[in-house]
Parts: sequence; C-alpha cells; structure tokens
Amino acid sequence: MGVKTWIEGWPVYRQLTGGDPLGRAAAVKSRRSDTLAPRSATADKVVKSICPFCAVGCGQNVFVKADEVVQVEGDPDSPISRGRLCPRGSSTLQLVTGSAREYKVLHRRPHGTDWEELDLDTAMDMIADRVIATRREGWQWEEDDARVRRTMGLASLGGATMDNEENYLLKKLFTALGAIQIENQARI
Amino acid sequence: MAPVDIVIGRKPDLTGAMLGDTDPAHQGGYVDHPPRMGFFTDTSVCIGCKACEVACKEWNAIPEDGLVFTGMSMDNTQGLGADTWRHVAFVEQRKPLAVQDPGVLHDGVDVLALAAQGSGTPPDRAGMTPTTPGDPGDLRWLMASDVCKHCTHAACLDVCPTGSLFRTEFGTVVVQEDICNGCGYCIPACPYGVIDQRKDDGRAWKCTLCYDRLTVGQEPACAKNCPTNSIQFGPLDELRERADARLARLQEAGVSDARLYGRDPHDGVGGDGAFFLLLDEPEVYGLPPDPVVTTRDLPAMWRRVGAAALVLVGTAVAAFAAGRRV
Amino acid sequence: MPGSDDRNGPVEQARQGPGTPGGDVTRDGLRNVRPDRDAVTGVVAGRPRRGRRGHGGGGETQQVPDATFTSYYDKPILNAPVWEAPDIAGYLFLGGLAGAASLLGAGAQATGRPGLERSAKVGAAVAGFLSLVGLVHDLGKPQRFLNMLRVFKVTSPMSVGSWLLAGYVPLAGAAAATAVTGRLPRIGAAATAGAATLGPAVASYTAALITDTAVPAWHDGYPEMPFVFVGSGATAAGGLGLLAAPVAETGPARAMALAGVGLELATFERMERRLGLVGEPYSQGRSGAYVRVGKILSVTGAVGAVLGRGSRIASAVSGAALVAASVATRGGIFHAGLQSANDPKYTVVPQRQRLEEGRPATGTSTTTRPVTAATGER
Amino acid sequence: MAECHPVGFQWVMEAKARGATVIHVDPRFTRTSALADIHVPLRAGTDIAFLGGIINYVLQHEKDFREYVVAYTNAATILTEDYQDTEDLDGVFSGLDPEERTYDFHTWQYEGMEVQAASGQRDQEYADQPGGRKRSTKSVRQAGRGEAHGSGGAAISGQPQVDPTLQHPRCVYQVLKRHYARYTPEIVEQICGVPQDTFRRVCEHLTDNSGRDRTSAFVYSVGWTQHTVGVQYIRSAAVLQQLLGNMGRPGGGIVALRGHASIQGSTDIPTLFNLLPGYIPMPHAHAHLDLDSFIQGESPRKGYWAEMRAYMVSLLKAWWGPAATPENDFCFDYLPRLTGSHSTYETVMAQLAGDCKGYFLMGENPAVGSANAKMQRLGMANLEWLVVRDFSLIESATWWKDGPEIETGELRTEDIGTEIFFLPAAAHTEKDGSFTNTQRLLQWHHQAVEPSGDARSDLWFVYHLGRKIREKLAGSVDRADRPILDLTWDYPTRPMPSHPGDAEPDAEAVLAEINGWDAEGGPLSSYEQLNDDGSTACGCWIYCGVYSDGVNQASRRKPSTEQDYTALEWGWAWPANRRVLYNRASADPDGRPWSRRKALIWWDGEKALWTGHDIADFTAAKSPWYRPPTDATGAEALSGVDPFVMQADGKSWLFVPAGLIDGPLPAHYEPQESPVPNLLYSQQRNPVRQIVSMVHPNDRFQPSGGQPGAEVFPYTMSTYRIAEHHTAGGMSRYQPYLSELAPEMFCEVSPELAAERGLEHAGWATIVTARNAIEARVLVTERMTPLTIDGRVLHHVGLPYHWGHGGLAPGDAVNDLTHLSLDPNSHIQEVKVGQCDIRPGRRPRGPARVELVKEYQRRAGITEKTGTEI
Repeated sequence: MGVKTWIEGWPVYRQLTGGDPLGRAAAVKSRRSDTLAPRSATADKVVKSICPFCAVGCGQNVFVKADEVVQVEGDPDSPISRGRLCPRGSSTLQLVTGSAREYKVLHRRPHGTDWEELDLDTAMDMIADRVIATRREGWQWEEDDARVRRTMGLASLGGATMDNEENYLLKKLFTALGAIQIENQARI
Repeated sequence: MAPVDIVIGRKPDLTGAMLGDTDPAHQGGYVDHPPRMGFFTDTSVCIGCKACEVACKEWNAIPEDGLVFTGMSMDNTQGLGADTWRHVAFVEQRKPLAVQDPGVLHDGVDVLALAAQGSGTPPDRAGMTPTTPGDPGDLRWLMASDVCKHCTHAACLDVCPTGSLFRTEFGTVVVQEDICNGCGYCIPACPYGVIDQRKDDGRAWKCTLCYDRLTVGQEPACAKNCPTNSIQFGPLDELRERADARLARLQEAGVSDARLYGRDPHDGVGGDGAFFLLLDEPEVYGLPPDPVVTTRDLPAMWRRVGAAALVLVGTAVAAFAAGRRV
Repeated sequence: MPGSDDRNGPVEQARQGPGTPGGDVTRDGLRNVRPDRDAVTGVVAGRPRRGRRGHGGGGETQQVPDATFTSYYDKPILNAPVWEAPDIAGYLFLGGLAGAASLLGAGAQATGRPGLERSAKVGAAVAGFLSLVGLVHDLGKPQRFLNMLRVFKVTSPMSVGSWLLAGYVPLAGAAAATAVTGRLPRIGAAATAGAATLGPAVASYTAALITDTAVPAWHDGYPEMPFVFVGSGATAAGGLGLLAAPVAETGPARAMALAGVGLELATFERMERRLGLVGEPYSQGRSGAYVRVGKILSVTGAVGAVLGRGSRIASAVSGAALVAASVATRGGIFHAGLQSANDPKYTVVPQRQRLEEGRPATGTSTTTRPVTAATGER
Repeated sequence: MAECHPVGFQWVMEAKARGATVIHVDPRFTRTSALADIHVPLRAGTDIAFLGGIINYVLQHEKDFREYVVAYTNAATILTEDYQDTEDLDGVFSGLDPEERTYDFHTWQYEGMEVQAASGQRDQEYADQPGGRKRSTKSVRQAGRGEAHGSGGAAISGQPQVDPTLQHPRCVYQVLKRHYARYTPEIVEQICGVPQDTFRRVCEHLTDNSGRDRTSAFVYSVGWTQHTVGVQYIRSAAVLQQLLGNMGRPGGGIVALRGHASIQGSTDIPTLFNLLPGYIPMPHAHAHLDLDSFIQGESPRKGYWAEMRAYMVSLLKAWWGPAATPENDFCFDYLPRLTGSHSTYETVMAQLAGDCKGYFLMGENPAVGSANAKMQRLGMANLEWLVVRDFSLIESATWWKDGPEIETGELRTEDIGTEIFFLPAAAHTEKDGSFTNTQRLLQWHHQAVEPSGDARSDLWFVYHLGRKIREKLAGSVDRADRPILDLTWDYPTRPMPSHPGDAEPDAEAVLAEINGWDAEGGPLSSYEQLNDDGSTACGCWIYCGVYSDGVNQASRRKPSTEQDYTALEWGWAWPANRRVLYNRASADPDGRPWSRRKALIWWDGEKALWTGHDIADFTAAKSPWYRPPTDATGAEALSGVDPFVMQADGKSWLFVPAGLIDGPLPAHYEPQESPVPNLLYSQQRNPVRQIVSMVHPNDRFQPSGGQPGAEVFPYTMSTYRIAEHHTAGGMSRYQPYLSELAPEMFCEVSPELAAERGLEHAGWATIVTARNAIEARVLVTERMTPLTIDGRVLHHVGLPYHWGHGGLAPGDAVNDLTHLSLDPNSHIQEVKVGQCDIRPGRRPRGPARVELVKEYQRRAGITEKTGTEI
C-alpha cells in the first residue's frame, strides 16, 4: 500500500476532501463496512425446511455455506407463517449448530457411575442383540386362551418430533417384532 | 441552512449544522443513497413472544446475557445493552385497555407492599411490580420491544472519537467493530441507555439495524421474524405515514392512550429512525420522556470551555502579577 | 359519566363502521382483508360500562403525584459510564493539573523562578503523560489509541482532546526535559510556549468531555463545569508549586491556588444551586462525600497556604492538601455522574417537568399525541 | 395461543383487524389474554360446565342455526326408550357397571336400528358374537378405541327414525335440551367462578357471530385434552359448534393447536399402541380372530370406513409384500394383539413390575415431561436396558447419576442396573422427511447438510436396527420370527459422503410406500383406488395421494403470494389435499353457500361438480339431490346432503350413540382432585376415568371435594407452557438464547395468595402434593386472579412445566407433582388441574424432601384407597 493510498484512506483526509467534513458518515466508513455481506446472501445454497418445534409448521429457509448451516430463518413463501418465526423457531440455528448437540455415542454399563464412549456400529449391534433377547423373554403366544403373538418385553416412547417416514418404519418394525408398547407425545 | 458552519464561540444557532438536517445520510456525504430506513414498533399488537430478541441474537451471534430470574413480569432480559439489542418490556398495570375486559378482580391486598418484598423496588418507586395503583378490576399487560432508536441526531455517533460509530447510507447508526477502540464515550452519551460495553472485549455494541442485511435488500432479523408485525421495517417516510394512520385509527376506536414516541422530527433528537406506538407514558416502558441529544449543547459547551481556558490564562497572569508581591 | 360515553362512542362506530366487521369469503375470493398489524384490542367487544366496583374513576386520568415518578421497575434509563474511576477521574484531575502547571511553568520561566519552573514543567509533563496512560489503560489495548487519530471530530470532545493531548504531551515533555537538563534552550522556550498555549485547553476541555453526555448531573452542569475544572486545575497546579518549589518562589503558585480555590468553590456552589434535584448526587452518597472532602481540603489548603506562607513545611503540606482537594473534587464529580445515571429519577423527573411546564427540550415533544398527528407537519 | 403458537396467532390478529371479537377463556391472564377483547378466567377443570352453560343458552333462546342443525346433524334422530340420561340417574348414564367401571353402550342407540357399536369403540360387537366374552369387551374399551377415528366415522346400519320438527321427546334435540337445562348461568357462576354478566356476554358474542352470515371458531390446546374428561371437553365444543352451524364452514371449526412438529403425523402414522396407520385399530385378542372377523367387527357398512378391508389389506401388502397372500389372510395373523390398555403409563407400571425390560426413548423426555415424572424415572431405573436418542444429554438420559432420587437417597447410582445407550440424533436440517402439522398438512423438509459425528437420523437408526435384527435372525425357524423375516425392508439407500461405508435410507422411498402403489408398482393417487384383493399396497391409506404421479406432493412450495388463500399447492393435506374437513357443510342442502360472505365450496350445476376454493370433502360429482338406493353400501350409501362422509349416517353427532367410553353427552364432573363437591350431580368424578391400574405407593391420590383431608391441599394448580420454552425443555433449556429468556422454574400466584401464604415476590416457594414437593421462584402477579367458587375464594397456582434438573436453566420438574389418572378414551393424563399446597421458602434437601411429602400424606389421611372411589 503506497503512501498515497494510505493518505487517501485516512478518514481525516476524506473528511477534508469529501462531503462529510464532520467525519460522521461516509468519510469514516471502515474497510469491513465497505465489504460487508450478510451470510444469508453469500450462502452456497438455501434449503427449504420446516420448523421442528410446535405443530404450526412454519416454513424455514436453511442457509448452507461450506457444508455448514450458517443461518435459519422464516420462509416468506409459506402460507402458514409468511416468513415469521417465534422465539423457539428463531433459535433453530442454535438448536442445530449449538454446543448442546452431542456427537458421540455414550454407553453406561449396568451399575456404572459414568458414561463411556462406544463405537456407533458396536452400539447398534449391542442394541440389536438386546432387542432380540428381550423380545424372546417377553414373548407370549396366548393370553387367557386368546392368541396374542406378541412380546411385552420392550417398549418405545417418542415420535412427535420425528418425521412421518421415521414413525412409519418404527411402527412397522415394532409391529413385526410383536412389540405393542409403542407410544408418543400424542398420548401425553 | 449551510451544511457546514463550525465556528467555535460564534453566537448563532449551530444546532442544525452541528447535528445535521433530517436527511442524515445526505448530510453525511452519501450521494444517491437509498431512502432512510427504520423501524416502527407498534406495541399495541405486540404479544411479547421475544422472537425479536432471539432472532437478533441468532443473526448477530450475540453472547448470552445472563441467566437471571428478575420477577419483572415476564421480562428476564431487563434492558438493552451490549449483549441485548432487542428487549421486550412487560408492564402489568391496573389500567383499562380501551374497553377490554380483563376478567380479573382483586381485593384488599396492598400489592405495592408485596412488591417491596424481595423485588428490590421500594413501594413508592415500584413502577408496576406487580402493578400500579388503580382500580382492582382493571388490568392490562403492555408489551413493547425496545431497540436502538437510530436517532436523527445521534449523540453516540457525535461523540465517538474514532469514527467507529457512523451514519450509514440508510441513515442508520452503526458501530464498526473493526474501528471501535473501547473508549466507552458513546455509552453515557446515549440518552436512551441503548449502547453498552461488552465486558470481555471492551468494545461498544448495539443494534445495527442489520446493516449487513440491508446492503442486499433484506429486512432486519427482528422485523422479519415478528409474528404479529409489531416490528415494522421500511423507509422511514412510509412508516411515519403508516404510524399516523394507525394512531388516528386507534384514537378513533377509543384506545385513547395510544401515542407515538420518537416520530416527531423536531424533538430533542430530531426524531428517531426507530420509533414506537406506545400505550402509556414513555417512562413506564423505561424510555426517557423528553430525550435530548447532548451535542445540541456542544457549541455552548465549547464556548464555555474557551471562556474557562481564558479565565485560567487570566488567573495565571494575575497570579504572577500578584506573585511578585507575595 | 361523560368519560364513559367518550369511550363507548367510537366502539359503536367501530362496530358499525365501514369495513368492520369486514372479512368476507365470497365466491370470488376474499374481500375486505386487512393486514394483521391493523388489529385492535378492546374495541369491538369488552365490558359494557365501568363502575361494577365502587372505586370510582379509573387510574387512567390519575395524575402521578409530584413526589413520585414512574419508571420501569426502577431500572436506570441510561447506561452508566463504564469508565474506571482511577483511569478517568484521574484523567480529569491530571489534565487540569498539567494544563494549569504548564502556565505556571511558563510564567515561572518568564519571571525567573527556576525552581518553580522546573517543578511545574516536570509536573505538567508527568501529569500529561499519566493522563494519556490513564486513557490508554481504559481502552484496554495501547494500539487502540491510534484509532483516536483516525478522524478529527469537533463534535467529540474526546477526539478534540486526543489531538490536543497528542500535541500537548510531547511539548510538555520537551519543556520539562530542557528545563531539567538546561539544554536546547530555544527549543525549550518554544515547547514551553506551545505547552502553555495548549495547557488551558487541556485543563478545560475535559469539562466538555463529561458534560457532552446524557448523564444529568454532568450534562446539565455544562455552563459552570469548565470553570469548576479550570479552578480545580489551578488549585492542583498551585498546590503542586507549593509542594515542590522553593518557598521563595511559591508566590505565583500560592496566588494561583487561591484563585483556583475561589473559582472552583464559587462556580461549584452556583452549579449545585442551579441544578436542584439533578445536582443532588454532588451532595449525597459516595460522590457527596468526595465533594465535601474536596471542599474541606481546598479551604484548609488555601488557609494553610496563606498563613504558612513563610514555612517550607506549611507550604508543602498546604500544597499537598490542595492537590488532594483537586483529586477529591474530580472523584466526586465522576461518581456523581455514575450515581446520576444509575437512578432513573434524575432522568425522568426533569424531563417530565419540562414537558409538564410545556417547554420540551426542543420544538416539540418526543411523544406525539394524536392531536399532533392529525395536524401532521407533512 | 400467543404463548405457545405465536406465529399462528398472526391469523387471530388478522381476524381482529377484520373485526373479529376474541374471547380468551383461561384461568390465567396470559399473552393471549393481553390481546383478547374479553378474558374469562374460570376454575381449572370446569370447562364442560362453562360450555354446557352456553349450550343451554343456545337451546333455551333457540339461537341454534336450525336449518343446518336439522339438515346436517343428528338432532332429529330419535333414541331408544332404554336410554337414561344423567338427568334420570343423577349424573351417570344408563349402562354403567360400577364394579367394572365401564359403560355398556347398548342403551345409547338410535330407535329402530340394529345395535352396533361404531366410532371409536368399534369392535364392541365382538361381545355379542359367539365366543366373545365380557372380559374382552372391557379390555377393548380400556384399549382406548375412542381415538381410533382420527379420520372420523363409525358404523351404523339401518335407517334411524327422525323427527325433523325436533319435537319428539326422545329426539336428540330434546334430549340435549333436557340434559343441559340445569347448566344455568347461576350454576356456571358457582362452579366456574365466572360472573353471570360476563357469561351472558360471552353467550351473546358467540351467538351473534354464528349462523348464516357469520361463523365463529374454537381454538384449544392440551388445556382441553389433559383431563379425566378431556375428550368430553372437546365434545362439548363440538356440540356447540354443530348447534351454531360452525362446522365445515370458513371461519368456523374447532381448531386443535398441537404442540410438536409432527404430533399430528405421529397420530396418523401412529407410534401409538392402539392404532395402525390411518386410524385402523390394532386388533384385539379374540378367539379365532381372522381378517374377516376383524373387518366384521371394526368396519361399518356405510361411509368411507366401509372400505376398511381395502385399507387393511393394502397395509398388510405394504408390510409383508409377496408373503401376504389371500390364502394366508394377507399375513393378518402377523399382527400382535392387544389385551386392554398398553399406554405409556401402563408401560411404566410394567417397568416397575419388571415385565418391560427394554425401552427406547426417541426425542422424548419423560423424566420431565410425563405425569408423575418420578414414576417414570423409577420405571427406567428398573429396566435392563434403555436407548435414548436425542440432541443433548437430557434428563431422561442422565437421571441415573443426577436425578432427584439420587439427591434424596431413594436411588443410588451403583445400585441401578439399567444399561443405557445414548445415541446422538440428527436434526431436521440433516435429513429428508415430512412433518404433518396441526392442520393435517404434510410439509417436506429437505436435508441441508450431513449429520456430524455419530449423529444419525431416526430413519437411519430404525432401518439399520431392523436390518441387523433381520440378519441375526436369518435362518430362524421360530414361527415368532416370520413377521420379521418376511417384512419388506429393502429400502434404497444412499452413501453418506462424510461417513464412508455408511448409508442413509431414502426417505422419499418410504414416503412412496406410505402413499402406496398398484399392481404394476405405479404410484396411487387416491385411497379410492385401494382394493381388498391384494392388488394394491399402501402404508397409510389417508396419506394415499401424497406421492401421486410419483411426485412428492408434500414438498410443493408454490409461494403463497402466487395462489389464493387456501394455498392448495403448498404441501399436501390429508385426505386428498382437502384443507377444510366436511366442507360440504359450507353449502346449504341445495349446494349453495349459506351466505355470500361465507362461500367455500358449492355445487356447479353446469359442470355437475362441486367446486370452490377448497377441494370438496365429498364425492366430487355427487349432486345435492342424490339419494342412495336402500341397499347401497360404503360412500354410495351417503346422500347428497350428508356432509360428514366418514360417519355412517353422514351426519354430525350432537349425541354420540357409540364410540365414546364415558357417555354419549358431555357432563360436568369434577377433576380427580378438586376443591369442591360436584354441584351438578352427586356423581363427583367421571365414573369410568382410568385410575385403578395406576395405584402405586409413589402415585397416591388426594382427598377431594368435601372429603376430610382435602383442606391440606387447598389450592388449584395448573400446568402449562410459556412462549420462551418448548415442552419438557430438551430443545430449549439447553440453548442459551431461550434459557436466558426464562432462566428459572417459577410459579405464578395472585397477590392475595402471596399474602395468605407469606410468599415473597421473586423469592422461593415450595409446592407440595401427595406425590412430591418441588420448589420454584415466585412471580406475584395480578394476572392471577382469585375466583369465587360457590361462595368461597379459590386461588390458582400457575406452574409452567418446562424445567428439569439438567440444562442451562435447571429447576424442579412440575410433573413430579402430577398424578396418573387418565381420560378413559384417550389415556391422556390429567395434568391441567390438580390440588396442591404452597408454602414460602425452598424445599427440603435430601431425605427430608421425601419426609415432607409423607407428612402431608399423613395429615391428609391418604391411603392407597384415597381418590379411587368411582
């Protein structure tokens, strides 16, 4: 950067030569301000989504840059929400990118006093083994002379924040396992 | 009025020149600038959901501002500051809202004395904790989202010694975080108690009216999210017209408490870029009833400073004159 | 009750008026749609008439009693200055001391009082330098001071002050250095003259610095504050002379101190009286205590300076008292500002009074009543 | 609504802008009240008395929309002579079996019709079949068939007798009039604490704004469902809206504001014990049950439910594909059977009993959010294994080391044998899928980024769990394993770029299966295409059409500004993208809109089609003058003036002859725990509320009404949400921006109650019930108003239930106070009303907390029998 550029970049110089002698506006604009661009405009893509909190179903636009969610805001196209979000919906970015998110599988042994980390695939294997064993233990072909062909050994709770497709697979798998104790927030 | 007319010690009214006219962007040397943009916050449709607070924090990545239960109705934010750029005030009053039927009926309990128990507010000073004196069958719950006023004559901007605080081409007032040196002068200069210092970095922070978003034609995060359109964003001229019509309609409909705050370009700060429709006196919401930009008096101050300097010189001369004899 | 009629009239209008009740869902689509921001509450329905309780008139028309005022949970309206007392109260004191001391040094040089000259010039240089240190310390990082020289803003006393200090501190330093070493007398003379020229500004501009804020106790004191400041500066510089200079050369210092004390006390008194409620912090609480100590020390120092004029020790003690007086006064003024900003009373009451007396700060009030809106200036 | 659904509230504001009156009925003055024209505080748990009072007002003043009522409701239908009302039996209906605590519905039927249980409680007919047994009937009822009709309808056969003049003493209209005659403004005032003047104004506003030219809507949330009479609350509103002609019309209806992104979807495609997708009931254990007897027992002859066999067979084909053949009853036998209620609360009991040993928690936090949360935690402490899938380490994942029972010493970490797996879940931004919102609208959310670390979608989890189980069981000859091994589970997957070797199932392929396909594998476009011969497969018949033409209709996003207000090209609503259910009722019997101001759909004579702004919830070409032949079945059997097409008689039901467990008409019963005796009847509580199965030392009930000991818990408490947090806090208390808005558990009390109990504003209070004691900060506010109930002052304690011991903003969980008494239809717990004591100061620490509760139990004389009276 030459001296001339430096001088011309000096706000005092701009004060003396430009339209802002008091140095309160154009003359003092910083380099950062000059190049400011909102991350909602520089995102690589905008993905259409739906708010995950309550059941109003507000539209969301998810802004992605370098494979990271950088902003979530209301979708103005939505006939339901017209681009608006409540405080919970407004906190979606923090929900999905915040420090409260866990990214490691954790395991607590019976009688253990703390978590231990576990490989995801191992965990899935262990869970599958337990499902099979518990299902057998609680199996019933009949109750009071009526055919029931079910297991009372395992149960599930949850689903009201899950996708329809997820619930569908869950209900399908549970029913095929003969497990009937499957419930969600709609009961609560 | 001449655009620049700075002569220290001159008698005539310097206010206009010192403070700029009502097109502050033009005054600031921007040519072909966009219209002045602002907020009209209509508190009569605010539901106090605080979406504005969260949306603002998300967009501007503002740190958490303390986990404190206050007992101030549903307000645990307390006020604007470096880490709170939108603040929703909650006011519970024994007053009617037009002919709204609040359904409540209270008896015989000195609520103000109760308020003194633990709220830290002396009874005679309790704004409304839990409520103001009045008819025990009356209740209204006022909510209002406060924000930087983006004054036409902005004291924070005037006193900033670095040019960090500056007037943008949209007529808004913005802190440039790469320039701010943490001198803190803007903080006591603001007549509304808006701008404040972030403790861990020493710099001053406040609402930017989402300057970055404005540059590409997006509206500020708070206004965009506001579920009931209490926060309205747009060219200030339009907002003022809309607000006048709204006020007239409310007044006609019997909401006689409605008033505009900061809408008048001739008030002590030359009108606010972010102005409000309130349902009670400004101080009820924690707003100053008649704020003045301190730099309005700066010419007089400089004159007094000059005079005092001369007095000091005179004192010194006299001291040496007298000192010969002493 | 006429009030009730007034309230009910528009309700009926709203019920019967055009567009209300509005929205129609016709075969051709929606009609009379209005945006949600047009919603009104308590107008189309509510309770028919007041007075189901025997309490008479509602709170609406009740005037706030004079003794009290309304606030938002007693929260301050202003954000108080975040300056640290040692940094900025010290800055006020040191600036005053330095500025007045530069005059004292120049005068001493001109009138041939080398002892006074040296002590005044060194005092000015050290005070000037320390005031800069105080400022930089308050900024947190030294390089941040450079941003002060990015612009020159006449609207910012701190900007003006920064440029002033940027000029003054080297001059005062050069003046002190030449006075102490005796070298480069010409440069020393020029530096002395320069420092003496800028000195009064250094001593007085800090008044603009604090009064150019929204802090009521500071801002509203702006007519007197510069005189209080130069008075306090003269007191401190005079005190410094009494403390440090040979007793034979202290005459002008003593005179300056006496004049300073007189000026400071008189203008302070006038300011407090004029300010009334807003001036309360100058006599109450922590700040009031500082101010009282300052006054006592000033008077004591002045009396001591006069009575003990022949004694080196008495002069020195008096001088120290005067310097301390200036410190205390500046501290008092600084804390009064904090106290004034932290209590919404000092913000609301005077403004409310202005409005009730029908003399808002400028042409019109910040609050636009419907009647104003109807006439509208546009 | 302004509290919990702020964005939805914009439409209330828009209605206000157009002149609507907003009345808010709630014990507390909330954000909604602040923007309402009239706020009506009433005692929690008394809504049926309040609504019954309005019904009485409408009937006494003949404010009903008579033409609508006669044409579209069952007001004219005549009941059998056997029916006895609460008027005749002092608060109970005919058919009550006090021993079994069930109703026999036979006496609730229409005159001249073959008796058949229908809606909700459809398979009661089994009891009359050879081989059917009484136990079976009872357990079926316990299974909660009431909600098995989310999509409507029930079964009736034969032609009911009617009296269009509504004069017949046994016609529904007259029965209704008699039933509600005692719900006078005076009694409403005494029970609810609503002044008569206020009540009358509410009645006037509602009736003035209903009828031909105007419509009114009711909006409710779980404030109505979480009661022992929750279903009857909503029924009361339904009776009112039918009388006022507000159903199926623009601006009318009963709007349920549900609380979770896809809670509607999780009912439609149910993760619920008693339902199969599309509200097909789970089969109940009966001797010799096969597909035919199941359909016989469940399906009516008329209306769209008459096609249940097609829906069921298509579902079985979707699940078991080629293995499902006509010869093997399409694998109907693969379905497990119910024997009574297996709701989440029974599951907790089964956990405590040691029967239920494995538990999945998927985005659910029962350690905070379920009634009597302590029972939930104790149940989990008795498991062999627990899998928690969530974003953060919520209380339900960490109770074993930091739960309240660890602090009190009731549990010791080392003693707890539960093995726990915590699996981080992917967020909605990290996966494709659809949510069904509260207005039955399916909206697709697209994946924006890959989930990080071990976080995975629930789709991934369920798919791969199923895959692993199938692999491990491969080759098994155990008959019990056939359903697993025959299951269609070959979903296409795509590799996950950031997780080499891993694969995510294709959510759209699952949606395609839900939508269904024909014999050639082509996507179906309507449930009317479903066959009962196995030629079609469909995972959820009411969602059929969501993937019509092979296009994901749920992902349609034509901007609202580019279409009209019904926005039919945004997402997809079930059924058949209809936005207003039963909208045939928006037109008069001749097919013309009732009013120029209220036109939604109408009969276009030229095109011989129903047309308008919405898609007709009616056979499109069925003219208003169509009358079915007497032998018609299914949809054909409904006439052109039968708008309620899921009902077997095409009418909406003021009186419910079948399908409800606890009575054909709503009657006011006091909550399980109430400060007063029932002033309307000598029957204090809902006699068939579900309670007996929940008796447990940690779930003691309190004395109620005038019983001795009731005075120990003198205050009425209610739980609720606030705008700042979400449900049990898993998605909000771990986020700084939401936590700082409401950082601590607090309770809301009136100044009067604060004075009475010496509570300090912003100080601490301890709230005690027979279950537990919790502490909360005190918010004294005039928004809480004392009510005068039957001459005595009653105070409410307001308790937001968001807090638990974890997160950034921890606090005691309100659900530690609540108890397990359930609505018999829906099995939803009564947490919106209860009785408590409140005292100043923080609660005791350690074992003293338990001791305090015991002391209260002793003082109130509580035993295991308390509160379990019929």
